[in-house]
Amino acid sequence: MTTETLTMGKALNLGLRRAMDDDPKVVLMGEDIGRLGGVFRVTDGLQKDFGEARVVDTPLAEAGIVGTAVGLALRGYRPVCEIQFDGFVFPAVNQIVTQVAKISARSQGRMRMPVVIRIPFGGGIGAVEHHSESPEAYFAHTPGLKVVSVSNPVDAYWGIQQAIAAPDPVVFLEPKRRYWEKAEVDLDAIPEPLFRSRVVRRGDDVTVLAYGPMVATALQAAAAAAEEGRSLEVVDLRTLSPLDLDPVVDSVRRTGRCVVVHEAQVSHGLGAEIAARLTEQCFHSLEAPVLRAGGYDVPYPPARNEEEYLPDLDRVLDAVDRAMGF
Amino acid sequence: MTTETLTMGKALNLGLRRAMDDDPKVVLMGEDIGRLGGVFRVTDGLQKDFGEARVVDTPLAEAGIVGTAVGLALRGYRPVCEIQFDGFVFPAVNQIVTQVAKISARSQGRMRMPVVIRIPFGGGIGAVEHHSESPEAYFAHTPGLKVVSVSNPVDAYWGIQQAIAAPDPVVFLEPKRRYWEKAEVDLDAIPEPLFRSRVVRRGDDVTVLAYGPMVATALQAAAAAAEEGRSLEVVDLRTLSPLDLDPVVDSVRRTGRCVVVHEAQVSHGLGAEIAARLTEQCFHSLEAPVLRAGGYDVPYPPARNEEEYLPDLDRVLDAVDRAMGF
Amino acid sequence: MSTVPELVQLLTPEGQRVEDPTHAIDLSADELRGLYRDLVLVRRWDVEATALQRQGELGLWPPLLGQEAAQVGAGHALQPGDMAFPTYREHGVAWVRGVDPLHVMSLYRGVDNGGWDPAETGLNLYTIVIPAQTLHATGYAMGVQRDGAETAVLAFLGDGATSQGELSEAMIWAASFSAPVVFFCQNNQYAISAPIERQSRVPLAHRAAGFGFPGVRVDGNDVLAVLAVTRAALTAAREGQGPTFIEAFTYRMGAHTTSDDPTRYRLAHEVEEWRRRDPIARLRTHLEQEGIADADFLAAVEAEGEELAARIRRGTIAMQPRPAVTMFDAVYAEQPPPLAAQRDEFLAYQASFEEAGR
Amino acid sequence: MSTVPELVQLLTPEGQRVEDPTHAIDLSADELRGLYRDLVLVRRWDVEATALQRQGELGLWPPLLGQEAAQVGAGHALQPGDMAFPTYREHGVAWVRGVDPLHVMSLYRGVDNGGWDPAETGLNLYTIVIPAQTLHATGYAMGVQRDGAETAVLAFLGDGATSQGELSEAMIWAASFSAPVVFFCQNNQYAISAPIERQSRVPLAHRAAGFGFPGVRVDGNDVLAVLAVTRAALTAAREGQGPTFIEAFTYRMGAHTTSDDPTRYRLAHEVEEWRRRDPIARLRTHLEQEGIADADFLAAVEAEGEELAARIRRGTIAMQPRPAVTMFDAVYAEQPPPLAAQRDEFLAYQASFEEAGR
Ligand SMILES: Cc1ncc(C[n+]2csc(CCOP(=O)(O)OP(=O)(O)O)c2C)c(N)n1
Ligand SMILES: Cc1ncc(C[n+]2csc(CCOP(=O)(O)OP(=O)(O)O)c2C)c(N)n1
Ligand SMILES: [Mg+2]
Ligand SMILES: [Mg+2]
Repeated sequence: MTTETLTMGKALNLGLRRAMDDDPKVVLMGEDIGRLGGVFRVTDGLQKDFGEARVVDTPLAEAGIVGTAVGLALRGYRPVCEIQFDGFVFPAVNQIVTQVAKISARSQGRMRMPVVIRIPFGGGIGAVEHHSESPEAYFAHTPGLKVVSVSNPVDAYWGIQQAIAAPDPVVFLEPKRRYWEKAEVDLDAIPEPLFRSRVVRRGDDVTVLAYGPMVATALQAAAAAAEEGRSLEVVDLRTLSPLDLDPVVDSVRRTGRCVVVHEAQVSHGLGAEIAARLTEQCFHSLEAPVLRAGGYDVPYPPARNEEEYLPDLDRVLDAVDRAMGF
Repeated sequence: MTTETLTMGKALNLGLRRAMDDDPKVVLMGEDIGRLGGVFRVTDGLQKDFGEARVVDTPLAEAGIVGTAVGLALRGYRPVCEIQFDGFVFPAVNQIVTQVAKISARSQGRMRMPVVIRIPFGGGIGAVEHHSESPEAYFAHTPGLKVVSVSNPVDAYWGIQQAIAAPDPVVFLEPKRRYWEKAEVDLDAIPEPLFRSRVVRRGDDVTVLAYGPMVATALQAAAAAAEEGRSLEVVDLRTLSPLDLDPVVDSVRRTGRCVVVHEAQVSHGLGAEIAARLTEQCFHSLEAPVLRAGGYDVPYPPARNEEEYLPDLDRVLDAVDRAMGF
Repeated sequence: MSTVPELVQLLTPEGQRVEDPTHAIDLSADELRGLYRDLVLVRRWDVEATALQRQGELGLWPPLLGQEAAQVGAGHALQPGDMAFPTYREHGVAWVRGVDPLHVMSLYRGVDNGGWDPAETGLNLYTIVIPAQTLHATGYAMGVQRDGAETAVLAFLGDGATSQGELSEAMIWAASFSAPVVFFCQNNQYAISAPIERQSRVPLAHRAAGFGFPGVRVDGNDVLAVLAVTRAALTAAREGQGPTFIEAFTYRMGAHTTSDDPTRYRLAHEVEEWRRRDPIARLRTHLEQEGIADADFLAAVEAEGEELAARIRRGTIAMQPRPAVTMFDAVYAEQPPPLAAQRDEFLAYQASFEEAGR
Repeated sequence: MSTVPELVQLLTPEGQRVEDPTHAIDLSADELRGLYRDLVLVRRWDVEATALQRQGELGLWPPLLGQEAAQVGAGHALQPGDMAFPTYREHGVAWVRGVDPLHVMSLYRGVDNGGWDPAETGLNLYTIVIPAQTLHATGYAMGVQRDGAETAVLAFLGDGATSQGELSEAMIWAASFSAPVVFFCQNNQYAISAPIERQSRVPLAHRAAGFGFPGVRVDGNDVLAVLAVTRAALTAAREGQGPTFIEAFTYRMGAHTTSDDPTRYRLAHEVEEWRRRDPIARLRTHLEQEGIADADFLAAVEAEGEELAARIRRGTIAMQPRPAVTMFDAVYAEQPPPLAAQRDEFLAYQASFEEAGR
């Protein structure tokens, strides 16, 4: 067993390195990912070791990055695109939605799209406009894509490798404000499967679902609730499309109450689908409607207001209170 | 009272004409909308009467259409963009999501975006790939946009005028397979407000929500159900963002059961948000979970399979049965 | 800065051979007859497809009428290992690449979205979103570079497509990475109703110089010139000289698609003028004048066309929809459990009708 | 096809005036001193802002260091009724347009996304998504045409921005409609870490010819040349001659933003080389040599810079966040009931903390 204490950023870096070692067809593409090592340094040192043909500093255009990645995939490569910030994925949406997502179905499976689109996402770092978006619902609503988010260095290390190895396109969401958080990573472990959710804290009163940056927040809320004698079960969703709700259904059947937490604006966000499905599957067990704690239905506010926009420990506990009050 | 029997296409045409007569700042922009009158002839004759400066045949690029519309709006114009088909809106998504939707908030309301984006949407016409999409959820999830869909010539005639007169950006979804359906339109009536839903058939057993192309389907289902002694209340949602659920809540509190119908893939579609909200607001009245009849979570299939993909009368009744069986 | 040459032409509309030392081409009589045959057959297919659409057997058909030389010429410039990325109108290229016309018919019948295998035929599936395929072609060419292969890539696009930002991005990528890709633009003068002047006030071939690579303008109704120019560009790409942009100057003689009514936006006399530059007639005249084609040969080609048309008609009419459940099957390589469940529900739902005997 | 001129220069790095009959400019001593003053003041502001960011008073700062002449020159070419569309770095243009620097500071402090009024200042809000504003500028110019106004529009962009498809679309629209818009590209040699060679292997000014309008290349560190070239282009636009693309050849002397570490991707000696072409030093030399500026004047400008810096510092530090509830207020002109309800819930939620005395 080789364990290392890694930040999430470094875990991703090592995961990418290992994926590139394992498969010569893996090619990284993006703005500033080579020389500079990416604005978050996630690809630091990789161009130096793997060369410019495998770590490609691209021109500045997201449609170009994803569109040429499609072509590389058609030629047998496994491109890993970095979108520099969440708010800059939109120029690539046409390629993602009309091409990446549809090519397998279009070709009756003759052509596959093993493309990974890495997106540092979410707020909490005091950034300017377009640098704090949570665009996951757009992708989760798009058949043909898979969408995952990681919440900790262990999942980051394994998840990026699993996403690259997957035969389907994966939108890989990295919670940028957690890049610097550390954990022990066992580099030889047998990883958990990528497209599975996981109970990260046991509890009996309310099930709290979260993913990416909000998992830590949910765990903080659970710790605070415990002090007041309330027991929260926390689930890290991990996979946003496909959803893996089986463990959640089990949990909710037991607790009868559920709160979904995400940074994205709440309307038509992930919480909506989860609430709809859980209600269908747990109708007779639910003692309260599935409630949501999310961003408000407004454009992400200026940085100095983001604390009030983002769900935090208190917002989660407030939703938990409301669920208990039903 | 001047009434005319109009197809939905013609009603839109007259509505656009009247909006252009009323306000010289209204400018139409799009591919093939001038000389040709649009591929669905919705703008037929308008360039002839209003000239090339007000009915602009653009180069072939959707980002260009919407991006220059933003500039025209900043100069005081009221641009109405036509996206030729639903599947071709994606190149414009960057301008729509990062600019059109955010400029009012970005400028603290100093700048407004009275832009209308008309999109013929949905399936049922036997078209090739990318011509049968239902992209409404992407826009409904985007704060700053308003999203409406019309289901009949009367709403089409008034709705397009109201959307153009609105001070906010409106994504205006036209159910292309209903373009040829006719109704009497009273050209002097006082129209219903745009951002309101409407009960279009009274009933007691199950509330069925639909919008755009599916309203007719829901009404057919209600007629068929009536023959079997089952009474469906049908609501035409009309406004997808903001949602106007008050009339629906009243209805569901009475019926205790609800089915949402749309063509878009069901996961993370409009039905998810509606189900989540209704469950919150009607929790103690619901006798069954809010169920959804929608497209499957696959890319829109080839035309000769679309009948099986699209919700139809039987699919709606099936969902109604399931709701009753809870 | 490279200058854009005048229109390259090797065969006048009257069928006269023009000598052009920088675009030399030397074809055997067999090769010339082969080109002629392809031109005639793809036109015959196209006419049949238009008729089938009128009869309700196809959902839609985008005719290539008038663009046969551009497509057949470009198709013949490709080598077996090369890869071409078509739009939705490249039936002539599909033909030359050996794609079974019925695979193209099945797409426009609404049976599938492209039934051939790109890996086998060297022709990517048709791409309808304009011009997404130009980026794919460029990325594919970057893969070719990484493989160290002697392969070139040909990206098709229309004149209208030149306005889409994605094409500019493809050109920028191609230049920046010196990728072995050739952009082949059929300027057929219209994007549905929009005349070329709406997209550009200078010849499209000029566009390339601004991105740092050569642009060539060729008479798109001259199969010899198209072949020569495209072959040269593909060879340059294969040899590591990077991209070229080819503007094939041609004309869409028919409607944009069978849903279109071109009388609304263009005048009959313009069409008539272009009819005099017909790509097939000029090659026939040339072959006849040179004694390469005689009446027997011409008749044999006509007869082959009729056979082909009959086969296409039979095959098309016989085509049945695929079972609807297949819509679930190729969405992913690894089908997620929720989708598998949806598929099961779909099957159960369908079965319920059969049980009910409806 | 128009040819691209060599770099237009009216003032050498050594401060010598170059005569160029096609780009004549005749400025009064006052005007020259005014330009100098603006150059110094915007640099002083920029330095102060960088320092404030280091001290935690700003979230981020993108320095204009080295690009003062490009921005001040372009800004002065505008007439009062004209409209400019900046990126996120055009502090020099904002200054010349009379935008209060504190409005720019509030943006980078995270207080708002742009607090000035574009209608009043003739400067659109900063746009961060590259290069969305170039389409806005073009559409605005189409509005100007419809108004029959004598107004020109200036769209700013960087060298990296030239790779985005939206810029190409803006250029195509501008050409197609002959819109009165000038594209002003500050080629500062880098897009964060990407050197200009990644975006283009030919000078960016060449790009325009392929779209059918003139491209000009100007020494971006020469405020006189920038002013002359931009003024001429804006005049042409105003007179109905359509768009121009200007490449201002300059250098980003600082980091991309305060978050960036340029030592990772460029060499110190390159920066040193460009330091010798400093835009302010050369104008000062010229003014001194011509006897237009004396020590008193120079000292006065320095002093004014210190005052400005102090005012900016005080103002920035004093800036408070706006009440969070304002995030609900300007999303729509007509606030929808569900959002109003969300706003009410938000206020109630906030109030619950106050009640609880937390
Ligand atoms: C992104 C996108 N927008 C719009 C369309 C609709 N459309 C189909 S063909 C066409 C015109 C294309 O013109 P051109 O590129 O000249 O090709 P041609 O049809 O003449 O071969 C348009 C606008 C599309 N397919 N894709
Ligand atoms: C669409 C988009 N993608 C990525 C970014 C992130 N980004 C911000 S500045 C920048 C480099 C811009 O370079 P250039 O256009 O040369 O302007 P400069 O910063 O040098 O002034 C990048 C990649 C962005 N703002 N917008
Ligand atoms: Mg064309
Ligand atoms: Mg730059």
